[in-house]
Amino acid sequence: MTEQIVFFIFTIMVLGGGLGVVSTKNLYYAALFLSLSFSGMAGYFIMLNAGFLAAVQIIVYVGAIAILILFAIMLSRKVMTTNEPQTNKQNWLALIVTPLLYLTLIFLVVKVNWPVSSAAPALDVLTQMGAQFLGGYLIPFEVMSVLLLVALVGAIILARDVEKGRE
Amino acid sequence: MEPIITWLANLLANVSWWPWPAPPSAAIIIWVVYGLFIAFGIAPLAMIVLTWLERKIIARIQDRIGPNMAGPFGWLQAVADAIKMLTKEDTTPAGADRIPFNLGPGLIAVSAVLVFAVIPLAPGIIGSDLNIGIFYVVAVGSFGVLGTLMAGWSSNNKYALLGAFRAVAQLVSYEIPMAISLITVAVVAGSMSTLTIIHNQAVANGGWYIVAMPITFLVFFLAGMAETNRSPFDLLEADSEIVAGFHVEYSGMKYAMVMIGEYVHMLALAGLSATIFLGGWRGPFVEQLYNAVPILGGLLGLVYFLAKVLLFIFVMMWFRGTLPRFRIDQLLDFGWKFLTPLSLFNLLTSAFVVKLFQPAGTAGVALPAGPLAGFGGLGLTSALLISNLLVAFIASLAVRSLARRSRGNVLKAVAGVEG
Amino acid sequence: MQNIPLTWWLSVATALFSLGLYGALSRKNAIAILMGLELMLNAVNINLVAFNRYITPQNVTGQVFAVFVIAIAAAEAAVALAIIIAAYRQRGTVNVDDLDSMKF
Amino acid sequence: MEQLFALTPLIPVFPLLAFALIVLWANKNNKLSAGLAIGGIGLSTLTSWAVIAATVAAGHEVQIAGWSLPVPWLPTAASIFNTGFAVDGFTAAMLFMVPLVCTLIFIYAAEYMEGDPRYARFFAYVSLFAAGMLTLIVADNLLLLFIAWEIMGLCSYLLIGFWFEKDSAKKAGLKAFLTTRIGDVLLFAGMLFLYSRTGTLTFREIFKPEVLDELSRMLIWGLPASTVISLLVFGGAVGKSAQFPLHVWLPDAMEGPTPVSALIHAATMVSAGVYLVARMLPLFAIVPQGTLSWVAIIGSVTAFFGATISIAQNDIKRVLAYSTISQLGYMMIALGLGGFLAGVFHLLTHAFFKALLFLGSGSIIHAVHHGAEHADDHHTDPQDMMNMGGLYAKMKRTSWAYFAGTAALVGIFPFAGFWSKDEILAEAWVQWHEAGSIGLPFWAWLAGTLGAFLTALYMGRQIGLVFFGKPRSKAAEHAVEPGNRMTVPLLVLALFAAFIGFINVPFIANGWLHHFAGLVHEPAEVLHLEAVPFQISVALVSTAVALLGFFLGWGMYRNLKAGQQDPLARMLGPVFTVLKNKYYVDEFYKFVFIDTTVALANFSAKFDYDWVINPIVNFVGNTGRLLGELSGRIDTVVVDGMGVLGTARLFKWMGRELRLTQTGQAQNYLLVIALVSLSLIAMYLFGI
Repeated sequence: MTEQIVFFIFTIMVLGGGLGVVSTKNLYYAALFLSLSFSGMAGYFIMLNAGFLAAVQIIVYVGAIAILILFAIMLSRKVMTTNEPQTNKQNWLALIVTPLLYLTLIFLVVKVNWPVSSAAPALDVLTQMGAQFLGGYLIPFEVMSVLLLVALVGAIILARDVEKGRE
Repeated sequence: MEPIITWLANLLANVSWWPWPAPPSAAIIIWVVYGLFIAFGIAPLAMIVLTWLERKIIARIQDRIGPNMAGPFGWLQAVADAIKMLTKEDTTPAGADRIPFNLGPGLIAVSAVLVFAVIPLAPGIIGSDLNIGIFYVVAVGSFGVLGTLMAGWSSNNKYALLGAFRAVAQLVSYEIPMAISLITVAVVAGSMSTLTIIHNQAVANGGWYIVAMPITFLVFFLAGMAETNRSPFDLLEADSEIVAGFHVEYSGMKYAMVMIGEYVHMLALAGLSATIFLGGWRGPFVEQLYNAVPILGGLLGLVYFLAKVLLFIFVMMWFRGTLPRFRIDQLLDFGWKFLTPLSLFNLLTSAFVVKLFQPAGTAGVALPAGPLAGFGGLGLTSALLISNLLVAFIASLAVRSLARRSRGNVLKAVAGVEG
Repeated sequence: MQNIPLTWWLSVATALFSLGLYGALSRKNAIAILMGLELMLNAVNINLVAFNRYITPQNVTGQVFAVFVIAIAAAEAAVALAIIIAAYRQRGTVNVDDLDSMKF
Repeated sequence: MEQLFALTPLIPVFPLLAFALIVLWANKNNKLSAGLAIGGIGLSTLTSWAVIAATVAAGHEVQIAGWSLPVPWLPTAASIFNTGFAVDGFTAAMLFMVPLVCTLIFIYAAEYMEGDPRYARFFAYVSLFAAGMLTLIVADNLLLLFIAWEIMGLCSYLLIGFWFEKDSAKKAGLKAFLTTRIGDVLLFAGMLFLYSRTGTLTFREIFKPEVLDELSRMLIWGLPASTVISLLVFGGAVGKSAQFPLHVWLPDAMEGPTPVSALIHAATMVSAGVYLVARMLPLFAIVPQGTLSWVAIIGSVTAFFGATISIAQNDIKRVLAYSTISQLGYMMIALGLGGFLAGVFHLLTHAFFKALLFLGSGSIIHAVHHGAEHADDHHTDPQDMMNMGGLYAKMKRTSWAYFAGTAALVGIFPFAGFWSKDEILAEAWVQWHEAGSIGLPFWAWLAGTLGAFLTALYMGRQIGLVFFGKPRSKAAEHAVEPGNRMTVPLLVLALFAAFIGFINVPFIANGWLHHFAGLVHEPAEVLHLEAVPFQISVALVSTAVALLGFFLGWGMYRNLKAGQQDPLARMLGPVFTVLKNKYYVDEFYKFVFIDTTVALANFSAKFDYDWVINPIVNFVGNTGRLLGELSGRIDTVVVDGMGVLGTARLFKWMGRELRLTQTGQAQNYLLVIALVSLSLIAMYLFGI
């Protein structure tokens, strides 16, 4: 019972946040809703025995991505604060397609007989993850680090002020 | 904590005048509510005490007396200030976004208070022993950034916005060396749980980490100061440049919340530093006393802990009293070009040393003992100290050559102007 | 944990995914589209972790994958925002409708 | 004491650290660089002693089975590849020799290299080299050994070509690198075979009886796997240890500074090949009459043939270089006959006395060079023995040290070489008598004894030419003894050259080294490792031969006058010319390999350009052009008019219509993707 209540609270955060992101006209609010949604997701992860992931979620999504998005919104605030409609011409089509997709997927979710296991959750999540990162998934892990480095360098080069770079 | 809850549950079950027996969960709820009460009650109290302390200390540093009229040593001055703040008119600027404007200060204060969940105050007293303890600290710190940003943007004031910009640049930059130095600690301790970290700082296990890892401590403490916006890193509220930064539009209780956030953050940083680097509640006789008479041992531990916390708080105030403020480019240079590489390099050498001294164990896979594992905790401590000093030496050489080069450039430029 | 069936998590993830998709499809502003994409990635993460918890609770492969997804999302966000800032600086707009010089 | 073993991984670290510090930081300060290098290797020496002490204290089991520290290093799909360190009796014996000799040479070099513009760099290179050698010794697997092996190859290249302003030095470095490369490739191939067959490269695991047994039964190219692999490994050793036919690089390597010659080309690096063979001996021996015979044959040939060349050389260092080749041949003889300890023992003693001789020759060259400068004479070659003479009176310390080294090399009782060389000859002798017929052991014994005679002859010749008689040039007249930093290491080494043999004298402690290091391969159960009893007849024969040879050489050359013809040349005539030109092996290689390759390349070029390929190409091209012109006509009329242009018009029309779907808006595309996936899922769900 308690768990269900907690689940619903987080669901309201996640889905309400998500709804806010796609429906509000003010992008600044959208970003705040986004971080609300991310925080709810961290709660989900705690419920799902993934405490480490919850912390990562907060650090990366709330602490970095949402902040970056807010920052970008602030930097381009001249074009952000408009009263024009924020949706494009295919809005009506999207409004038809996405609910349909949702319904199909829900149908799928309900129809499939998931092989749920009743085993107790792992206790040593952290050590297992560490062993997997430096064991079986070593190469993806290293590739990921290279990817992040490349993204870092690329982002700096892209966002650098070209005029200043020339002097 | 278990014994306390059991005791509470027994007490509740045996209340004679209450017709229905209380369920066991009631004890937990009472305990949690009590904890919340303490956590959020201490925050304003801490702010009152610390403002008074700060004014006195800064005054002494500046050869003044400081508040001395209201009450003995002027300590009622802080209470008076608090009352004034509570009774002031709470204004909201006309163009402000109301909801984020009101949420921001709360988020700042809450993010600071949340840190205390993983700081053990005394043996046996901890909010929650998370196995990702110090990682959690970094995570909740993110909410503070968000709060600052909300406050700065929604004030609809250019100074506040500038403050928010600076906040993002500074807080996000300094999160990195701080996280890396915490990772260094986690590597050395082999765990992120604060309890394990304190356990590993027993003398038999190698002693306080500040001895083993002075560089890590320095990086952590400096980055932490920047995270708390303390002088000399108080750029986002620099009153002489951007009035008061992101909280220029706040008044009354909301201003008090921002202030509470700042001071509790300071307290949290001091508490964390004490926990991670000075062994937390560790001190002579604590454990012996705790094993004999738990309550006395706990109290003694609390005293040691508070003493260490006050030491760090004093150091922070001392910094504020003596150092001028950074310029924003210097600040970012310092973070990205000095602290971050230093902490990375330090992480590398520390990990290497730990690998040498690591005893055999299992972490998902079986780990063999390091070749020098026979030397034990003290060997690890001394080797880490040596490697830290080595890193410091190399860093000082690098800084020296860089400084010479830039001084040379300046001299050249000056000569060019004169010539 | 058995109080909450797996399908609930999956339904929430699906709903979040659809919301994100709608955002990515219908918004004009590049940053808003990016936010929609982030929502979709997060929906995937919920799925991964929920499957991990319910179907193979004894190992943590799902969480490992979630970490990879998060890392890639971070890289993607950084590059995307850099592109948006650059586009804003050069064109003065972040509307994707106006950024169509690749057309024809 | 057990804990001291944990220091093993640190042994190679100190010189490596010294290398890094010199290269990165101290390269502007000569004194500091030399100090760092000497300090690094000195620390290694002390650490090695601690490890040796632990090995001695640990007793028989550890000396045989060894202490090891596996480090899981490379997780592969199926297993984890372990690298790591190991110490057993054999390793400990090597650990006594290598760092000590290195330290002495470093101290010597600190004075010898003075005034060189690349002084610091020299010490960086030799430190890296020492790190490589020490890693090689303490490695517990072939891969780590191979890495160290290659580091040494690189250092050897850098150090031989150290004075790269000289064209000959540059070429010698390149030659050494390329020649040893042939061996390295063979060794690498052997390693790959071994790993693919056994899944491990750790020595202890390869030498388990069951693994060896399996290796001897598996076939590669119709031969037992162990034979193929050990032949390939032996190929590596032939390259590194300068055995015939890959010996050609070693004499040329004398272009490097003399401490390098002593360090690399006498004491340590060339013995790496012997070390490798000794280490891998069970694999060689598992199939009887297999690779071991080849080791013995190559060893015998090299031992005899190196000694013959040596008697006709005039360059003081070249004499020693060919002597080294010949002595390495002796070690290979011992190993090839299964005499593990005899080879190892000779390896140890040889390192000491050959390092001594090289350093002594360096001291002489240094002195003569000084003398030449003093006499303002820049044409005399300070390395040519014909320009020396009568140096005994001027350089007492060097002379006595040199005499000790010579006595050890020639094998005079009771110097080190006597014991070690005799054990090898005794091994061959005993095997010959056991076999009862004239076979490989007899020929090995004969080659060894003749080689011993020749060794004595060329050393007598050298001593006579260098130290006795009257000075044959101004330079030699003005030669002076160098300073303490050069002479003290010489004296220390002389002490070892004289007495190191006693660690394995049969009469003392029953051959102590034999019990300490000789039983390392016992667990593999394929070698017969018992000591050979002392053979008085062998000892008498070889001593007689040695004394005869020595006094013959000494007597002939003692009073040689400047400009006089070489007495041996008079006696031997054309044979001497052949020997002086090293059997024309270099010329043979140049003729067979280099000239052939060049000729083939020229031929191919001619073939390509002038004779066959180009004419064909041109013909085809011209034909094609004609055909093309023809079809061009057809094209413009038929294909273009109807086919191409028609199709083009069709596609142009289609493109004009279809390009409207390409809006340039990613969101449109995304919508299409969503629609398509929606319909796909729906099709799946409703089973359409």
